[in-house]
Amino acid sequence: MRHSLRNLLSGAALALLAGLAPVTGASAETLRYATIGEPPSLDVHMGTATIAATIGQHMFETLYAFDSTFEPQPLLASGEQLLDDGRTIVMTLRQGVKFHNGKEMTAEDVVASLKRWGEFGARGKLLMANATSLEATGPYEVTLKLSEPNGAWKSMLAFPNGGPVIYPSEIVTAAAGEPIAPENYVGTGPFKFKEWRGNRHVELVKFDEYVGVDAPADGYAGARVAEVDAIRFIPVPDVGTRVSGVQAGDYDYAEFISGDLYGVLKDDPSVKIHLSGAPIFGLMFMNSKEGPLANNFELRRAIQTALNKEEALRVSVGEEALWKANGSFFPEGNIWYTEAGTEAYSEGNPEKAKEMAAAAGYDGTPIKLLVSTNYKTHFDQATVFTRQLADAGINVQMVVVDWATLLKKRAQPDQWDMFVTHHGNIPDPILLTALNDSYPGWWATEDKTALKAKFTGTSDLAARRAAWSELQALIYEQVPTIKVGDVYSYDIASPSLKGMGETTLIWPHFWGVSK
Amino acid sequence: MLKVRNLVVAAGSPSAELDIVSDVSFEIKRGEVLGLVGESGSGKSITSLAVMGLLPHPHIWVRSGAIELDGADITEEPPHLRVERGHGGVSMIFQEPMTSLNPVLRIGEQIEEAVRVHDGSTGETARIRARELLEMVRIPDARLQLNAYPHELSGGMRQRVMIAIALACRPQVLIADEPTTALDVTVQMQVLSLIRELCDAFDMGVLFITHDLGVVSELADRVAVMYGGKLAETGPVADLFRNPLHPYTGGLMGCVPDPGAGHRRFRTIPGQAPKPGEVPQGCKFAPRCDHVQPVCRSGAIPAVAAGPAHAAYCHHPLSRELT
Amino acid sequence: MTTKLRSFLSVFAARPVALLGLVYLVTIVTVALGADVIAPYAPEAIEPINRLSPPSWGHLFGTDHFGRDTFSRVLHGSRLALLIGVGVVSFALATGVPIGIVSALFPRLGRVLMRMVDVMMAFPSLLLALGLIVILGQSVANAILAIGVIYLTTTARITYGVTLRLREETYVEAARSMGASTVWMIRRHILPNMISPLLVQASFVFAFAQLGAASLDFLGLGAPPEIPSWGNMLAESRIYITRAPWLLFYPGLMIVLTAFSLNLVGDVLRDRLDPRFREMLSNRQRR
Amino acid sequence: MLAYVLKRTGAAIATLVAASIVIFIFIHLIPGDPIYVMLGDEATPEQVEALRIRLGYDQPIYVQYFYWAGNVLRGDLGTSIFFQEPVTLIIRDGAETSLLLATVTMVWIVALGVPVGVLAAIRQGTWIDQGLSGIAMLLASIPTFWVGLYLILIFAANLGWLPSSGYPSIFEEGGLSNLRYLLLPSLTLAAPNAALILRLTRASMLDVAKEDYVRTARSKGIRPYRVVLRHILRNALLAVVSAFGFTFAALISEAVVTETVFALPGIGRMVVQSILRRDYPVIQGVILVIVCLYLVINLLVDISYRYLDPRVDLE
Repeated sequence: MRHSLRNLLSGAALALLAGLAPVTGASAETLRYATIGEPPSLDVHMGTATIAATIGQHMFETLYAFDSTFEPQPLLASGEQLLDDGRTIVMTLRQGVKFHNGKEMTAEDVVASLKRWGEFGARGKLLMANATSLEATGPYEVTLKLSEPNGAWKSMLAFPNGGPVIYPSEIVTAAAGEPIAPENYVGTGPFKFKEWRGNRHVELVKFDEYVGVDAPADGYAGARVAEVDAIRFIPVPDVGTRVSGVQAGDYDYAEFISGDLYGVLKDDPSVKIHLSGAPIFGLMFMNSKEGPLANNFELRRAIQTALNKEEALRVSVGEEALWKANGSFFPEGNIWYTEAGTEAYSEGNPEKAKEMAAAAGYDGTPIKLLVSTNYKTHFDQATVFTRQLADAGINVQMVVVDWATLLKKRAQPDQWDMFVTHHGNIPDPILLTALNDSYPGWWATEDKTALKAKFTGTSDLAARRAAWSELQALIYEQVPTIKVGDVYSYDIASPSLKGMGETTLIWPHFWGVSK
Repeated sequence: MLKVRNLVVAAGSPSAELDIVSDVSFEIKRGEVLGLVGESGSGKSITSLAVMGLLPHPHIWVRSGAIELDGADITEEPPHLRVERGHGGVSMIFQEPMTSLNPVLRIGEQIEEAVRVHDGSTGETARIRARELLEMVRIPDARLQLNAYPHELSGGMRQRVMIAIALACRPQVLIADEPTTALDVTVQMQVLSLIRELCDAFDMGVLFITHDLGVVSELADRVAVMYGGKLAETGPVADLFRNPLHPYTGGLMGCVPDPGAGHRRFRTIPGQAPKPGEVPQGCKFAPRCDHVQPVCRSGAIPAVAAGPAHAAYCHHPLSRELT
Repeated sequence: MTTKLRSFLSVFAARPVALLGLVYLVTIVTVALGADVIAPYAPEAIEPINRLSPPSWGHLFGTDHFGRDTFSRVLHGSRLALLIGVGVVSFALATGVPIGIVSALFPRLGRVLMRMVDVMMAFPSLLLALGLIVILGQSVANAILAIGVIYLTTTARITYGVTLRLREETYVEAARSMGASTVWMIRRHILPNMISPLLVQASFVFAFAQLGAASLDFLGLGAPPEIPSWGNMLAESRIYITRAPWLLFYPGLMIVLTAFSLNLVGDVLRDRLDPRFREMLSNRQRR
Repeated sequence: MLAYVLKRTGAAIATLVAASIVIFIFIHLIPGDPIYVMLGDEATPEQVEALRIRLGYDQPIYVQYFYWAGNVLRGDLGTSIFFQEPVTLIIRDGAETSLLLATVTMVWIVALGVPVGVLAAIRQGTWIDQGLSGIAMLLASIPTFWVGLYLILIFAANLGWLPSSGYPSIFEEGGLSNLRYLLLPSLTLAAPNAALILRLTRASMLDVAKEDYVRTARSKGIRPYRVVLRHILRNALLAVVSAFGFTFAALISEAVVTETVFALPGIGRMVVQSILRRDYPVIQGVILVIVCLYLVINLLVDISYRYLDPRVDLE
């Protein structure tokens, strides 16, 4: 009797201790990833949100994937043949790949997915607009025919942001132009969808029947092995909270840490820094349709001349290791890197700008600069630019709105003259928003159209690079948009995570990672 | 029994204090009703609260003098200490029956609370005693009323409940501070006669505070008249009414409709009672007195006596029948 | 006038801390008026090389991530703090008082009006303010409006209660029976008696408006971010809490001191002017 | 009693209908368009139009209202545009955090505000009273997020005693120990509210202490602590209880700032984020629920007076 009482008491004490002990919440097998916000949808075809790509790549796979040198390698595909000068692409698929619902992936699924992507997807038209046919030419063979050769086809099929991930055919057919609902998040990746609880988390769990590529992991290519049982993506919008959360062990990984914390965090043993290998760059678009800037390239160049990008980058990013005042739209070392036109990139010369503006007939008309506070860097850069332009006698009025309002307003040409946004890393210049004639700003001069045709009309790399050089020079001449500079974001991780690379390529991935 | 000697009550802060009752002495014996009379602001209520040990500390306090009950000094003791030390012989009923009962507690609970403290009884015993007390103060359906809330009773009934609570404290002296002012005339008489009956039945002393000399003449055995925080005159009720010494007493009586006179004399005292702090030097009544002389305005006031128990503080008493 | 002022000040003499609060408020008003002269730098002057430098003789409160002088920005911020306070109080009084008086004097209309006030009170106040700002757009005027609406309801309720009581009071009844016009009654009897409770209410609304504005700023929906307000300074610098704690400390301190001083002064006024409204006020004050 | 509850419920429903119309109109006045947010950067005008028709946003606003109200009556608050999930589910998820946070905060408020207010009142005028009242006023003057940020800095980042942010459900792994995630947020939120309750309790105690019946109680010779507890506090709390109700209701929405600082998945932050995303159904649903909660609490407070104060007659 006494004995059992003692047992009971010690049991209760243990339970109490267990309850009070600072456990990290979930078991060691759940990896906790603190995200900056929530994805709008995880249907990768439809949106280009970074967060959707980050989460989505664990569930959904593309036919090709970039290796660590950004060269596309087969993933769901096993190889391809180019016929007819590159106008016909015959891709063979890996056999025995299972969807999360147990079904085997076949050419039918690939065709349905690529068709939906081509018709409704965020980035699909760039490739599929020129497609004359897309067919399953065998259970594991897909043939794509293009009217023109497209040198960027493989990069486009490998780029998972807004990219052609493969869903089961019945799901894509049913969804058509609407976003796929969470219960139909079925892919072929090493993790499968478990639940999405609004404001709380998205949880993926290990897919036991995953069939991967039989090759060492390299970048996004090669084998994808799920080492943890589950990954939880938890929205933590406050950066300070994300940092202290990793320091305290509440999260294993936290994305988008503010540049100003870099100096402190790089010496902090409780966190490990992962720099992004692919810079994001700020862009300030000009309205080519309406307003004082519409066709006044001289005034645009005056604005360009007034700006000192280094100041803007220093203020908005801070730590010098995290930014680079690079005028080229691609980082140095990238095959698309060129210095064409970049001498005008960051002159920061108010006197010269004043003269140029006067010569352009600028009469002090207020220039409306649309900017959102949802992105601190946007706002910081806009603040610096407004100040610099004021020094050059150019009257800029900031119109500060939230991001949703900005998206709506920028579609209306009479609402703005300039707006600030940013651009993610892309594998091919064709994906640059500025090259899209219908992107707000609506830059569609004859010069542009001619050069763009030259650029896309060939699959010869050297010819395409030359054309891109001219295009970049034209951007500095007609100034449809102004590049602010390269910003290298960084994430932090718990030092106990094993298997993470030193830098992330574009989006961090957690196959091959254990804790 | 209850003796108050040279009581001085001060108000304000220690740095700026002010005597609001000064040098008041009186005595109440068993079975005797002492009427304490004065206009509002004369210090009679403060005196009664001092006797009860209920002065609102720290704003008002007894500066000197003594209050003794059966020889024990209870001056500095609040009621709960008196109970603890066995001096709990004074209880009190207040002017406002409407607000003097706790609105959220049943009548029974409020009486039992007092019973428990003073009898040490609990539970059913306390409840029975509470019912007896209600019956004693002539409340019909006593058993039922125990469960009533104060707002369910009329003013007269509530004052009876207050008396029951006071009786529950088994008092030797009952202080009644203008207990009938707020009541209807008919109810007033019932309550007054109840108090007189209980005084006789329990052989209690009663300190009856009022501004109404008429009530005093009916009820009291002896009278003390206060003016400006001081005693003006004390004496047996018959002597005082027959032969008032202090001009103020005379004035008060002038305010009483005299049923004996052929015409209604209704004289008022000119002027107003002094506010504390504005009291004049010398006799405080001097500014309003018909008989005022220069000597009244300074120095100490002599006591004059017109019998063994009848005295006043005045330079120029109304009556020459002095001893 | 001087005797009135003296009696006003004498209230504070007994409460030295409240006197300090009053002195602080007078200082803030002076600073706000003279910010251009007193501030060593223009509040928007950027100096990226000197960003995030700690407090020094050159920059008393350090600099922010633009290299702007925090001291100068804090000084300029007092302008917006006062503007918001005065704006919110004026709005609440200008709308709440007429609604309250009219409701009390014309019971039929009053039932409808007070019902509407009830509906407004049922709305979560901060969310109501946020919603208004998103609808109207971000500007100082709209921030004032959004916070003012919250206190419109409390002011209307208080005015309603006071007017009802005054209306019952005999002298007002008497005035009415003598054929006095409603306007005369409002001007002669109701408004003068309303000053004390409204003055007290105003000082608290002023204080709570500071906190409300700071909350809106912090959520990024208050004063436009290019305006140096204390709340915006806090919102912008929260990520530097470890790196540059002074950025968070000084603007926060100013908010606390301002709200605290206003509360102290309001407390003294309340004790002095009308203890009856104590409960009413403390019951209804909500950010 | 029943008649009273029915009458009050009727009035509450009228308020709710009025509020729902106001909410609906307000929300549709918000500039910006959920469809742009949904479809992202590069949607074509045809896509936008198609989705607008599918969601019914092409209908006149009163048609949209009746459609929505009809669904609400059937217990269907609609589907989130952003999450593609029923609003009721989203609210249920957020409600756990919000209600628990409000409850824990309320415990702090009552546990700190009332006893300390009583202490200040019975020591009225002493340095204890002045000190406590001064601290209370200071706490009521500090912006909550400022307190929150410093609490995180001290207790989470520097000392590492408590989690800095987030809140896993108590129904998940960790169970009730997950409540520790709410410790700092609840303290942050409690500080100014406890200060208000403290001041109210103190003022109310002092008011009641002047009542005649307190003097009666003293005259009976009962002990001072009993006078305070049974006679003063009990009556003083009558004034405080209605403030408890208001405070609890206000905590749900006031928590927005605290939820943002501590990254808590509560309904307050849900509303703010939904406003930014123009997720109309979620905003409408959550605000409707909050208004409903406010009305229910109001009703409960009034009914509770029936039991607390015998003078109140509900008929």
